Amino acid sequence: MRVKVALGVGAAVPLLFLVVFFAWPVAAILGLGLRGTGVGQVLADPQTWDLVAFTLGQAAASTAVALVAGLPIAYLLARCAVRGRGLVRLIVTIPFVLPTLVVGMAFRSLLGDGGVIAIVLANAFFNVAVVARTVGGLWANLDRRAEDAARALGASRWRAFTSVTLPALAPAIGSAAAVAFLFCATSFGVVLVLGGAEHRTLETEIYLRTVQLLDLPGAAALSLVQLAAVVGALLVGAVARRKRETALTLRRRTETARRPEGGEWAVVGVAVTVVGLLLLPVFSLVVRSLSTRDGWSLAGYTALAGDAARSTLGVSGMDAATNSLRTAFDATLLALVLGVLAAVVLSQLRRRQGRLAEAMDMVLMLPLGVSAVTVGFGYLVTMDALPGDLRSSPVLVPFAQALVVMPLVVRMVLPVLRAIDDRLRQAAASLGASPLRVWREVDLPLAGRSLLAATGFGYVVALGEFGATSFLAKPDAPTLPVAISRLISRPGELNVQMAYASCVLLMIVTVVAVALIERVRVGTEALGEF
Amino acid sequence: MGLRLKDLTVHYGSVAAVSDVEMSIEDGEVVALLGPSGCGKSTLLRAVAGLERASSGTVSWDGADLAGVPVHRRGFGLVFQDGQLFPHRDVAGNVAFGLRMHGVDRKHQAERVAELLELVGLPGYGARRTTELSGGEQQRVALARALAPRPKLLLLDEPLSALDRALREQLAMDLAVLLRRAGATALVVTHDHDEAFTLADRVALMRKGKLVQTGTPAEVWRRPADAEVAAFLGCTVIVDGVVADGRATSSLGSVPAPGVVDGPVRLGLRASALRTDPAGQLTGEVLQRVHRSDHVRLLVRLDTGPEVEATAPVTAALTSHTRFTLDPDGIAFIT
Amino acid sequence: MGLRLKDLTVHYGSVAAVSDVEMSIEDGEVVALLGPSGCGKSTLLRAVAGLERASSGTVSWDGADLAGVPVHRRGFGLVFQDGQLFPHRDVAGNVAFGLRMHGVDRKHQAERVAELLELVGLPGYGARRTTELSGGEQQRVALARALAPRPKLLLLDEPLSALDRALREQLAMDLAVLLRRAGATALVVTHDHDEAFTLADRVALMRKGKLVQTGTPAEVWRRPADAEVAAFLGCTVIVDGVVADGRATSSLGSVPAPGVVDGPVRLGLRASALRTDPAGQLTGEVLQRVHRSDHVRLLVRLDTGPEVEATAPVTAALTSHTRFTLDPDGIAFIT
Amino acid sequence: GGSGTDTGGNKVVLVTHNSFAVPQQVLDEFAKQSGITVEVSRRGDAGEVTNQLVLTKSNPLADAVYGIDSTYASRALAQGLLQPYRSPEAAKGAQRYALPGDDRLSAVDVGDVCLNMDTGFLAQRGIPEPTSLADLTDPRYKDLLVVQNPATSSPGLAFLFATIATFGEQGWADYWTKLKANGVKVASGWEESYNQDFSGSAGKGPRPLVVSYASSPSAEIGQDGKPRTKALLGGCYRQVEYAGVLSGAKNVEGARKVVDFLLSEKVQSQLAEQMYVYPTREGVALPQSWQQAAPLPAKALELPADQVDKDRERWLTQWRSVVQG
Ligand SMILES: Nc1ncnc2c1ncn2[C@@H]1O[C@H](COP(=O)(O)OP(=O)(O)OP(=O)(O)O)[C@@H](O)[C@H]1O
Ligand SMILES: Nc1ncnc2c1ncn2[C@@H]1O[C@H](COP(=O)(O)OP(=O)(O)OP(=O)(O)O)[C@@H](O)[C@H]1O
Ligand SMILES: Cc1ncc(C[n+]2csc(CCO)c2C)c(N)n1
Ligand SMILES: [Mg+2]
Ligand SMILES: [Mg+2]
Repeated sequence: MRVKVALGVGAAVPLLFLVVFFAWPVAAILGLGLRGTGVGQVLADPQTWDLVAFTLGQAAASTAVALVAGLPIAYLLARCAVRGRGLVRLIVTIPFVLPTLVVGMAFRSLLGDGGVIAIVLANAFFNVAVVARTVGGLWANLDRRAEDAARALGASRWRAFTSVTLPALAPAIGSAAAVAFLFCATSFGVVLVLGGAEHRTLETEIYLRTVQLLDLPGAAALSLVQLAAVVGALLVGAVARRKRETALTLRRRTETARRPEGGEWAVVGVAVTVVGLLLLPVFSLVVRSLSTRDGWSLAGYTALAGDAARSTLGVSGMDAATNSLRTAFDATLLALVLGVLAAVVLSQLRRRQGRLAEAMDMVLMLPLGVSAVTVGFGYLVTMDALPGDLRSSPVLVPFAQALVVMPLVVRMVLPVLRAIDDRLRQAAASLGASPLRVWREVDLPLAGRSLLAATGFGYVVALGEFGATSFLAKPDAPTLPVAISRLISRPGELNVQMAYASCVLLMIVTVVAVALIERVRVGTEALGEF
Repeated sequence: MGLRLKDLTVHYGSVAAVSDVEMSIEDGEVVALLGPSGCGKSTLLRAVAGLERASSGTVSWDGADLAGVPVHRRGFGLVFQDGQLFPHRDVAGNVAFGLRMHGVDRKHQAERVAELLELVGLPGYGARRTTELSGGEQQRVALARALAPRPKLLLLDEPLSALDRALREQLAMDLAVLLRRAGATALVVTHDHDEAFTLADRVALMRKGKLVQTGTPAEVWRRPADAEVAAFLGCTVIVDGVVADGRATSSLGSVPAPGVVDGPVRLGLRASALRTDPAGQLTGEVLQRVHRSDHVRLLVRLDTGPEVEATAPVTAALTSHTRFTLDPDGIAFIT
Repeated sequence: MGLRLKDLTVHYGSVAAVSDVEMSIEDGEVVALLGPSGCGKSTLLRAVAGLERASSGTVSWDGADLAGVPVHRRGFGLVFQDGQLFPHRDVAGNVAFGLRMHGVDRKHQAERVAELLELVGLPGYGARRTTELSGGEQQRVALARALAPRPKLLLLDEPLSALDRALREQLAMDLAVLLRRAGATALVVTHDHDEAFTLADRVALMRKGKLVQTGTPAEVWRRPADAEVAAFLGCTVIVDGVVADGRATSSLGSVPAPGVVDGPVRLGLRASALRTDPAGQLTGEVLQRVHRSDHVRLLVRLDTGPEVEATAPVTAALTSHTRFTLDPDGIAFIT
Repeated sequence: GGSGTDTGGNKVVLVTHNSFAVPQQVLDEFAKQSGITVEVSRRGDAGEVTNQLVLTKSNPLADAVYGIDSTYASRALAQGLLQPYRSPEAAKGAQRYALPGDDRLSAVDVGDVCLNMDTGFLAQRGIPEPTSLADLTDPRYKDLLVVQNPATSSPGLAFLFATIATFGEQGWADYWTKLKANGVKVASGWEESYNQDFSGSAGKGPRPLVVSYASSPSAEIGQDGKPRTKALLGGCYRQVEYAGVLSGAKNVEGARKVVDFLLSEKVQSQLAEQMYVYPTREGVALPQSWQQAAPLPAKALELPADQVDKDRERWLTQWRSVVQG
């Protein structure tokens, strides 16, 4: 009984958070739109469906590219005992933190003028990490012997991979694909920069209609279409996941990772190539930050550290970095608390009410699939009803960031919690541990590793968050992404140098933060996704 | 007083995994719960531990109903087939776990841990990581962990079945001694009759959720309640017979049947009931032979008709037609 | 011709898991690889399968070195302890897997699948999901899957050890018959000597990466290569003796020792070497008794000094001081 | 709490756009002298600011607004976002830019959107500098111009208005058809067109002609002290940014003081340096570099605010079909 009450309370907190800071604002803004005329008109317009087709098409293509590029890296991370694996893990995380505007510009200069291919590649660039970490997490824990059995039955390495390993990985691949698809389907900056005036997606169109035209009915119609697409993608992911989380047995990584041999080196080669390609835009940013019209220069960096930045931004680059670190910390902490609560509830619910758990799981993911603009404008028409009129309050920044981070935390922690043998908890209970104590003594330490991974990854996402932050951050305390956007929107060489230097600073901060977080070792191996 | 189950029934959905079980375990007694896979042994154990809710009936300890008492307040120790040691704690940390939960101070924790590691034959193993232990060692640590807080009742769910054959036999003996020495009251689930007999004072036989027989190992072995129990306990062939004057007579001959009431009886024959013997009364054709470690097991068609199993020494030279004698130790009586 | 291992060594890092193994398996022969946990049995098997690279030495089949032949071209079937069935395929899909890989057409696939399911006693199970099978059924499907492409050699890594005692015994017998019927050449890894003896024509004993003895079950059982092998095969006590005129004499008395050369010998005593016998020559004090299913096992201090194990019938009435006789079937000779 | 010290709750919340940049020191001085703490709330570009104010009309986000520009002024006024206030400071020049017949919005700054050109690039190739928007359809300027998508960029929108103002309702679409034939490149935002495509900026892109601001050349002064770029002063579209007191402001008095403050010498003299726009106040000295490289065009194009509000969507749709169709 008391367990049920505790579960109820545990579920209520994250759900209440979602309702207040997500569902309510979104519903309010959609409600405003749906009250107007023009919804039907937008839905009847064939252009709308072209838009839908392009949005889904580019997202599907991007997801496919991310999968193809991410799987070799997942293999490298999960199965190959080679030096530098940790470094690869770090490198694939870097893209996640880069502002989409800057990445868009980097791809624009690398690939000529953008276009569909550039959009797809840039979207994929962001999401290789999602695939590599999600799939790698499961792969590292798959029993090698199923493959061995297939090999002995006459399957070549490749055939064994496609006929045995790939199906076994399907849940993780489905899960990664769903998340990546969400990111790509709601991709904004990339499509804007690389799409020029030609390519538009639901997201850019919703932005345009909401922000420029104040066409709320049109925006609401498109948002509903987007929501439907997102729910569809989530359903696919959920179905794919359903099989897995039971089948998991924790295996030690030493049993599964080995030195590659023969054809396996080719895959390692592909993985290294992909990592190299991921680094290309990164390097181009570094180079850009160091070059001026008149040759190499550290001017951007020195200006960022000094008064030049202060006069444009009100703060120095270091202050902006500090602001970033601090807000991201708050957001990550909040997201961890909420996400872990949700994950615990979900892991417990599943034994009893599978459907309910799946529904809740899906609801938790929705924030990834709804426009930041929709949420932001929703805040405007709702948050004044809360005590203290939160509409202009900087506390909304970590709240909004947490909205994006929380689903990721759930995705990473949940599989591990589900993989913990329930009998371990029962043993603890029989030794006198109350349910709460069981959680502290068993679940927490065992999920610790993935919790750390979630912390690292969530922190990166919060560091890189721009949409909500630019909307809500206090002007005298810009975060690095906000600072970058301000700097890049001004003429003058020094401003541009400072913008690129800020990007490099952001990458460094990210790498250091993630490396530190992931360095902390807890007894068990990571089984988490991402 | 100890444990008493009254009319205990546990449902999974609409299926009754345990139905109407009546049973009691006295203080200091070790009872083995024996039965085929899926018959509800674990469920019964879990219901006693408080991990499964009874649909009806009661579990009581020393007369007090345990219905409202949660797992962690029952004070029953639990050991699983595969130990389920906490992987993030070392051996001492595992053994001390229950003591910590009960607020025992560090000094006494350390003493008790040392005492228990001694008891299970792993002195000085405290600082080892559990992943570095062999399966048998892990099981012994699990046992020490369960014993540490001096549980009123120890619940063991196939404590040995994950182990190697040799180790399992060894550990069964050790465990039997250890339970006696610790004066533990225990309920042991197993599907290995040798293990049940080694460990327990009393054996309870389960089938399809119901208790079909309880008794001492010898009673159960010699006098199974019905043909199915007999088959479960290794009787491969059942023949009809009649008891008179303390002897049972059947088509295979006559054997002493002490304590069996006069009248019709069914005889359950184990492989050891028929042994090769040059002076034997029975003859038969050897259809098949497989080596066991210390004997050869034969499939024989007796000239009188039935196909039965028989044993021969490893050294025996067998002709295709061989003589056999009945060994009363290999025969069970079903009345 | 069959399989031949020459000087086979396999390293993990700097540790040799298998060192300098010489071994051969003739066509149609079943060899059991027996040894304690961690001795390198699985590694040896994996090296034969091509899953592990030999550091030195060769694996050859019918005289042809297999070094350059990848796993899937060797045509060796593989069965693991836990089946490792493909969870995303049904039973038929699992059994047909190897046939598909070899490009067998659908019709012939279906025929062969039906034939094999019949062989392993699971006719009509083709459409079942593997997750719905019991452990024993899963193992049989794994076996059918491995047999389907008619492998030249079947490699079985503890094929039965995940199963229940009763099932394991039953399946060991079935498997023995099945391997003979399929005319399979097989290498079976196990750490259960009963199983090894049941299944194999020849037993190879491994210890710490090395092969210490090979021979028929009876040879290995009766004449272990050294005291450690004897201990592994159940001899709990070893006493010195002397053989003369086909009899071995020790402090415990004299027993026939056919085929053992004259001279000093060590006798390995299993529990069955000493039996209660009112007419026995030996006397001792019973220290401890545990029930086994069809006998009672005793720990006895003989009046002549040593502590040994002994067996008594379940029905035996034991006084604390009892007479025993030596049973030659329970004794191994180490020369 | 807002920025600076808290002075007994006399606080004014000022909603503004992302480009707002008044040095903290200036704000602090204002607080010391007037007792008013200005809490700045940046909410996107001019469009976003306006639309957010529309959505929150019934319970305003702030007391004052700065950043509604001429494109959105009509919507703001029609929606009744603002209350009348004519600042005494407006008389000192700002009045020149006021909307006719309106006493609610005070013009704070002027930012003219003009064609920028890389003079060195053109000279090097022997291409004459264009002198009017009409020149841009000349094959000599084939593939040399980059503009912004008017749907996603405010200078882009201003440039569209400039073409409409120049060529009229009948002629502008035709003009764009010719621009397209002449290889105009359309970027989404100012950032990438100016920083990447334009040859006169740090990015050293391939195109010497870009839509930007009249003030931009002041930021592109080479080591020789000479500007690399220059604005085509004929054909600029004038964007005036306004401030005003919001209807329903909680601190009307304070809000009025803030509008006065924005029009004051102190702030007006910062505008050029900080926000790359021209002050509306007369007699405020422009920085040296501006005097040299970025004079304010004497005359600029404008469209009536209510027409902009009425026709903008139609124009955008039409533009899209011309340029993308
Ligand atoms: N959580 C559950 N939900 C539904 N049915 C269950 C559950 N656990 C067990 N059962 C079913 O209840 C019956 C009894 O299961 P139980 O685990 O008690 O058997 P057991 O005797 O312990 O078997 P084994 O020897 O295989 O461990 C079985 O038919 C089993 O399938
Ligand atoms: N992948 C590996 N990497 C490093 N060491 C290994 C690996 N696999 C096995 N070993 C080590 O090699 C030795 C032999 O292992 P192997 O699995 O062959 O033993 P085994 O005889 O099959 O044991 P068991 O009966 O427990 O299965 C052991 O010490 C083991 O720890
Ligand atoms: C197309 C696409 N764009 C950006 C990201 C990276 N990303 C995902 S969440 C997040 C933080 C806030 O939204 C960031 C930066 C991505 N994965 N896919
Ligand atoms: Mg069970
Ligand atoms: Mg092994």
